[in-house]
Amino acid sequence: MNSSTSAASFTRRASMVLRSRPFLTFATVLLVWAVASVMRPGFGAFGHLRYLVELASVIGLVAAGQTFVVIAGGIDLSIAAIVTVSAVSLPLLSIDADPTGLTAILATLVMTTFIGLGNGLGVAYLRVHPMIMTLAMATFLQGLLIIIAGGSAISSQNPLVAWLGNARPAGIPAGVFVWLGVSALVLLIMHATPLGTRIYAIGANPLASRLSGVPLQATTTVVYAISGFTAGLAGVLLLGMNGQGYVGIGDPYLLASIAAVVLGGTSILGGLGTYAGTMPGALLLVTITALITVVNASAGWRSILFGSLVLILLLLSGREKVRR
Amino acid sequence: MATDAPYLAARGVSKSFFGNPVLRDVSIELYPGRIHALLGENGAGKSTLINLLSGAMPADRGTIEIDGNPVPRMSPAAAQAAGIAVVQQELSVTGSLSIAENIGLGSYPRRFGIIDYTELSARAGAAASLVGLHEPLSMPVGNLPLGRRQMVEIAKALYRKPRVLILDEPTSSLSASEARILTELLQKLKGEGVAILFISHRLPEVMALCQHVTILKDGVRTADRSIAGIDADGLVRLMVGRDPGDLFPHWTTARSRAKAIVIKGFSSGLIREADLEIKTGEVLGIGGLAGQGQEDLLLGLYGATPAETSAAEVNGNAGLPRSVSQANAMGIAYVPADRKREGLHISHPIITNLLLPGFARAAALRLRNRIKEGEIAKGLAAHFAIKGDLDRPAQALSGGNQQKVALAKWMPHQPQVLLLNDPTRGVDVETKREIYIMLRQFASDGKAVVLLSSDTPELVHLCDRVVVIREGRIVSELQRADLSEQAIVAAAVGAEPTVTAA
Amino acid sequence: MSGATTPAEQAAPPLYWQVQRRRNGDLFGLFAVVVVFLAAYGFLFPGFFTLPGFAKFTQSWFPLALVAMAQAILMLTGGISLAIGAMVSLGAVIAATTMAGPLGVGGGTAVVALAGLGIGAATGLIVVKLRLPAIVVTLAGSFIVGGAALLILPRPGGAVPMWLSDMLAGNTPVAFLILVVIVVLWKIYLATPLGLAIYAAGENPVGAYRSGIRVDRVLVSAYAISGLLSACAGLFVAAQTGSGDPVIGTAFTLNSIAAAVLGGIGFLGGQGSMRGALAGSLLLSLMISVMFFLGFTPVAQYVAQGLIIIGAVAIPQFRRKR
Amino acid sequence: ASDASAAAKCIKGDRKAPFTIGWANIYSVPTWMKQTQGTIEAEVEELKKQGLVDKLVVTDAQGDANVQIQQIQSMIDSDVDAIILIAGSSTAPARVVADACAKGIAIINFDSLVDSEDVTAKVNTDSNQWGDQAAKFLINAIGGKGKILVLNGPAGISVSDDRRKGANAALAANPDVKILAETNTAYNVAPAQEAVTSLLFANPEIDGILSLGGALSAGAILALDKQGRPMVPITGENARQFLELWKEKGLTSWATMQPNWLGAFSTYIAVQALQGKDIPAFVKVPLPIIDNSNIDQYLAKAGDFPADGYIYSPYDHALFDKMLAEQ
Ligand SMILES: Nc1ncnc2c1ncn2[C@@H]1O[C@H](COP(=O)(O)OP(=O)(O)OP(=O)(O)O)[C@@H](O)[C@H]1O
Ligand SMILES: Nc1ncnc2c1ncn2[C@@H]1O[C@H](COP(=O)(O)OP(=O)(O)OP(=O)(O)O)[C@@H](O)[C@H]1O
Ligand SMILES: [Mg+2]
Ligand SMILES: [Mg+2]
Repeated sequence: MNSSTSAASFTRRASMVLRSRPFLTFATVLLVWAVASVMRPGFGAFGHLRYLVELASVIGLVAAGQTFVVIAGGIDLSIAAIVTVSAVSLPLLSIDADPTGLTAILATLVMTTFIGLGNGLGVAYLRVHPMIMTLAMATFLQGLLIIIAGGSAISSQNPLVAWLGNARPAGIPAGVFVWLGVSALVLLIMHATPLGTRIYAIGANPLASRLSGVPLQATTTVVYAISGFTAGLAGVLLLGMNGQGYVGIGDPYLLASIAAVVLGGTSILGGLGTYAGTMPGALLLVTITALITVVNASAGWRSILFGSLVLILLLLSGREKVRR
Repeated sequence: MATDAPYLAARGVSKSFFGNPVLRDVSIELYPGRIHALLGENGAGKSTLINLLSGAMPADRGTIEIDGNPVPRMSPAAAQAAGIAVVQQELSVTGSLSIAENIGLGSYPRRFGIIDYTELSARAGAAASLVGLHEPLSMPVGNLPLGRRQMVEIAKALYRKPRVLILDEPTSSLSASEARILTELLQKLKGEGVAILFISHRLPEVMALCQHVTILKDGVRTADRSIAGIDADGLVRLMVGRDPGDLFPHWTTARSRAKAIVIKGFSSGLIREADLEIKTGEVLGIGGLAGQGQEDLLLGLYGATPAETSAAEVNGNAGLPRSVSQANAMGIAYVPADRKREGLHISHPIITNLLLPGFARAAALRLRNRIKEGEIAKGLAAHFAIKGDLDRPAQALSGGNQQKVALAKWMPHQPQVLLLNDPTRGVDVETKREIYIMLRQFASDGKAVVLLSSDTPELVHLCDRVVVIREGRIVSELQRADLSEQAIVAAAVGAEPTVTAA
Repeated sequence: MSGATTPAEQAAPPLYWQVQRRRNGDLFGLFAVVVVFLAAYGFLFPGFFTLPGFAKFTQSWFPLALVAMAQAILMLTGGISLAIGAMVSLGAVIAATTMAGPLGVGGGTAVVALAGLGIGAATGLIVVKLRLPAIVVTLAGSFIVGGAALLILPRPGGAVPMWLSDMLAGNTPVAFLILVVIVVLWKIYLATPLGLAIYAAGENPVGAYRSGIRVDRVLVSAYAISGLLSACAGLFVAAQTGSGDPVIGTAFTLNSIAAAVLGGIGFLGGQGSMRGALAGSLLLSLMISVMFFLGFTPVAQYVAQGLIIIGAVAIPQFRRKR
Repeated sequence: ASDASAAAKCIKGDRKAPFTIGWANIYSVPTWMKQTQGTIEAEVEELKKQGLVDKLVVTDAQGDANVQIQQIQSMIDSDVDAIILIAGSSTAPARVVADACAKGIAIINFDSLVDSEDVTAKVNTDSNQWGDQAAKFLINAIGGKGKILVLNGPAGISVSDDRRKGANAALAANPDVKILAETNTAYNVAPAQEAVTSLLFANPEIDGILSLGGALSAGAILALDKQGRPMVPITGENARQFLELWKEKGLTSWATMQPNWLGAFSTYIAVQALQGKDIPAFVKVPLPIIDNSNIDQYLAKAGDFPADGYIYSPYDHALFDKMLAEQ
């Protein structure tokens, strides 16, 4: 009604957004893109940026679950193994009767969700430290992989998986649509449902949450199950993008997911943060990786450059935190 | 004593946080052999002033002087070197270290660069016995109840043999007997020429102990005078800026015959075989020395710690709640004593704190309605007089307002039984008065209120009935007519009612 | 060596030992599991009780014990390091490129130690002064340090003098004795104001600061010591193998975290003790040998390993609950 | 079964058939390793039937060279007769291997070799030759001049370094072949595809890709295909996915292999050595070559191999004996 106050509140909100960690991280990504495009013309080509976003969508999916877990005060070290299990076992779960391939995808996602659920039960009910529980789960899954890996003598050509990994409806990779869809859902759960609030609450102060009636164990369990689900989805996408799953396909995603979460401003101690920061965090990571790839230097120097860039960009996007 | 310069002084200091002024042009002077009171409402800036005096934070403007000489860059280490010791309001003890290691922290005796445990044992032991801390010195502080940790904190200050001793609400978590030990100790130190600055919300204590008073209101010094010739009402007037009413409300009992909770043979934690009936419309007090199992009784009733009972009924349902969610569903709410650790999510906005019990029981994936949430929260804030922007983190609230949030958050759920664990700990008089009125209001609305309190006058003036717990057992039940501080203390220490001096 | 222990003993009388005894209390469950595994190992492989058998086993455990300590120190301060593995690699390649050259073993050891201390302290300064999250700083650090290792030695190679290998990784338990010395040194460090303050600074930094502790200094020292221990683990690995490998340390990062957490070191700082971390690393190491002698297939090894790790944490929990 | 009185190196003491064989694997989860283990197990079954072997003890170091040392030590402690080894590092197990040799245990080291002379035999293809032949094929395929990418395996690993060094001579001899960029990644599809995609955008003109092993070539083809770039000559290894893509996209390619049956061969050699046969210190296995002339033979058998696995050439004892005789 009152235009001057609404304008004032708009500027206040706008300045809040502009100084927020997610925005700063996003701005950093754009800055790096701009600088890199000037220095290496091919880098800024639409096709390349599109590919970077497509790659980021895999990290983004894995990091979605990781963001939930970290906000809830835990950490999931089984993510890499879950991604691999998903990509490797999907062909084994295919049913010939279903030509679309949807059932195989659903079966895989149900399986990885149950793996996550197992993590959650261990953390919530056995009270095993999340690091230990998820590390042990990763070890179990390695055992499982020995059994199932290489068992697929017949490569199953799942049309839906192939479509997810390769199609570009409206010029945009299908994986990016999956990521956007999941992101919308994640942001909705995180910020617009009681479940999201409970997750923040148990991460910030589990004891106070329990005394406020928050179902601590149930919420913890759900969080790890979500992480299993998103890691499974990332595995499906990776399978599609590479045409073939293999053991070790998920390995790069453990540290990447943690890095994306923390680069995006979520506190590793839990209770604070948002997936809105993790998204540009994931973009930042793939961008740095691509940048390092096109630099002509020895492996040692490239590694040093990568580490230094992460550190410098952390300083840029993390400046807000320093000021406090 | 005859030095003209104060041992420690602040001259015209100001401090603001994120642009909010918390102290404006405040001066204070601490002289040897004098106990100086610093009073003010929650959030008046007392702790902040102390932080400036002890070098924990730099002042924006103004100077800190030691023995009349301005100190350009005050730091905790510099303060220590000058013989200034602080008992912080926020405990600075480390749970995993032993009592002795905590007491000596920051100034260990050394030999060849290594902590001299023999010497430490002797000196920390001496400091500990000064405050009546008789637990083994090797015990980790994490194993001690809150009140005892506070004593460690005080011993830590004494260990440094300070010239200036600053105590920020040292008594708020102490039992009566511990508080008495402290009072005697401070008198003795005063006699030895130590300059003492004492903060408390318990005015009788202040009146009995202090000679001089500085009063802050909204970060501005409103009084700096001798305490002689002023009474408690006068102090309150200076603190709140208007005439105080009675601290305790007048009330008539609203107790009905209906039973809210009945337990028989109840055991939980330290509590053994307790039988108890709680009626609707009553305020039931729970008294006793600190750490006798009072808290376990509340937590057991609340389903937060495992409890066993031979028979139980809660609001008409048979059996005790087995989890917190069940207790909430049965209409029980609990407000913990330790606000920061158990009561609130201090890094989260006030509004989510207020609404958390609602989120805890709502369907997990139903969409939130921010507008409705805002209305509920605003209503609660108005009813409980919680001021300011509700989107700030709860951290930004003063202790008393935090306590109000911890209480208010249960109100939308109309609990029939309120379990309150020391709800006025560290709360200023005005807020106390508000809380007292609310408690009686709850009772007259037909709720059952269980009030665990370390502040005996509260039990005397607010309760329909008080049970006293000693060594995990209910040893005495006092009706309103029989209530007096002596009676409660006598029951608490196990003396015969006639032998009131314990 | 007795010269090194004297000061700790002087600090000893009753209070010191009482404090130590109480710190053992919490770890009873884990210690029991470790003892069971030690007994099982001794039963399955009687050669364990001979000097060479004992020497060989402790040599396998030694580097993991060091990195577990390195990680535990940081976790006690409320930090963490993902660069431990890279530091081990760096220590190994420095040792393998310097010791056979003009610097000799003494000079090489000094370079390794300086690199460990220096990089550790630099990491600490970045974390503390710039207030950046330790987990990402050390993740970035792992790439930088790992890259440096590759620059120094692009492929496995280099050499460590034979006599050093024979001494550290021969048939005598020198590695075990060194571990004992390191533990004693750690106890002495913990008996200094700077060392003990790790607990205070980790659990309650604000309180520690207000108690007059220079928290920044405590943290940076902890990072430096952690770097030193990891680099020394690398030196040992190089000696054990006779040469250097620029990626030899990779697996130590996660293993060090697992050992520390298994040993009861908390994530939030100030919780746990070094003996726990050592017991955790010992369990991880024992597990490998015991499963071998039980004849487990790889699949069974993976499953059993997961179960043992969970069990060692969960079972003591349940015991406490009773 | 004869007394093993030291025809071959290391073997000492009273070692009589049936033998206990230890298989010190570095990591049993990857498909190449699993296939290799399959050939070892099949070989052991056969040797069991002949009464030569009674037990196969398998360890898995989970990729950690330090754990592998501990496991080899345990094998020494339990006195196995022979140890078959893929080393987790070319240097790390050197000492423990020497210890095993001193204890009279036969050590047969294949695939990833350890820098130590104290082994009974090393069995491997020649990594230098691999790089050399790959480079020569590619240079030839692009007509002696053009711009190429070089895809290496992980940095800091001897095998990837040896293959790369092997390519040097041929590249130096053809100065018109310009290396645009090099990468180091794990021998896997996904990281190769990511790296090549970025390099494609940074380098508009590419004439060939020198890929030195694993599934890197498959990743490169996927990158070219997905970005709509024309196919260029690519070298590679016998990964099934690569061979299938090669055929599907109609490439001119060349592949060699690290045959999985090196495992079976090593087992066979171990038993031969234990039986007192003389074994050369280095058993050089010739590199089988796959090119457009014989790729169909390999693809015909594709169904027998895992989809993410390697299609290896056929083998039998006759081949083993022949290779041993040729040394
Ligand atoms: N922080 C804690 N410290 C000690 N014990 C705890 C803690 N949290 C839970 N417990 C124990 O765990 C058990 C289960 O707790 P409770 O059922 O109240 O959890 P909840 O949050 O309601 O779980 P759910 O998800 O099943 O609803 C209780 O016996 C309680 O003693
Ligand atoms: N670190 C901080 N950051 C932001 N605001 C702060 C900080 N410390 C204190 N404040 C604010 O400064 C004001 C004064 O706080 P202070 O702790 O000095 O009050 P107090 O008089 O000690 O109150 P109480 O009686 O509750 O202890 C309060 O409004 C508080 O919210
Ligand atoms: Mg205060
Ligand atoms: Mg207060």
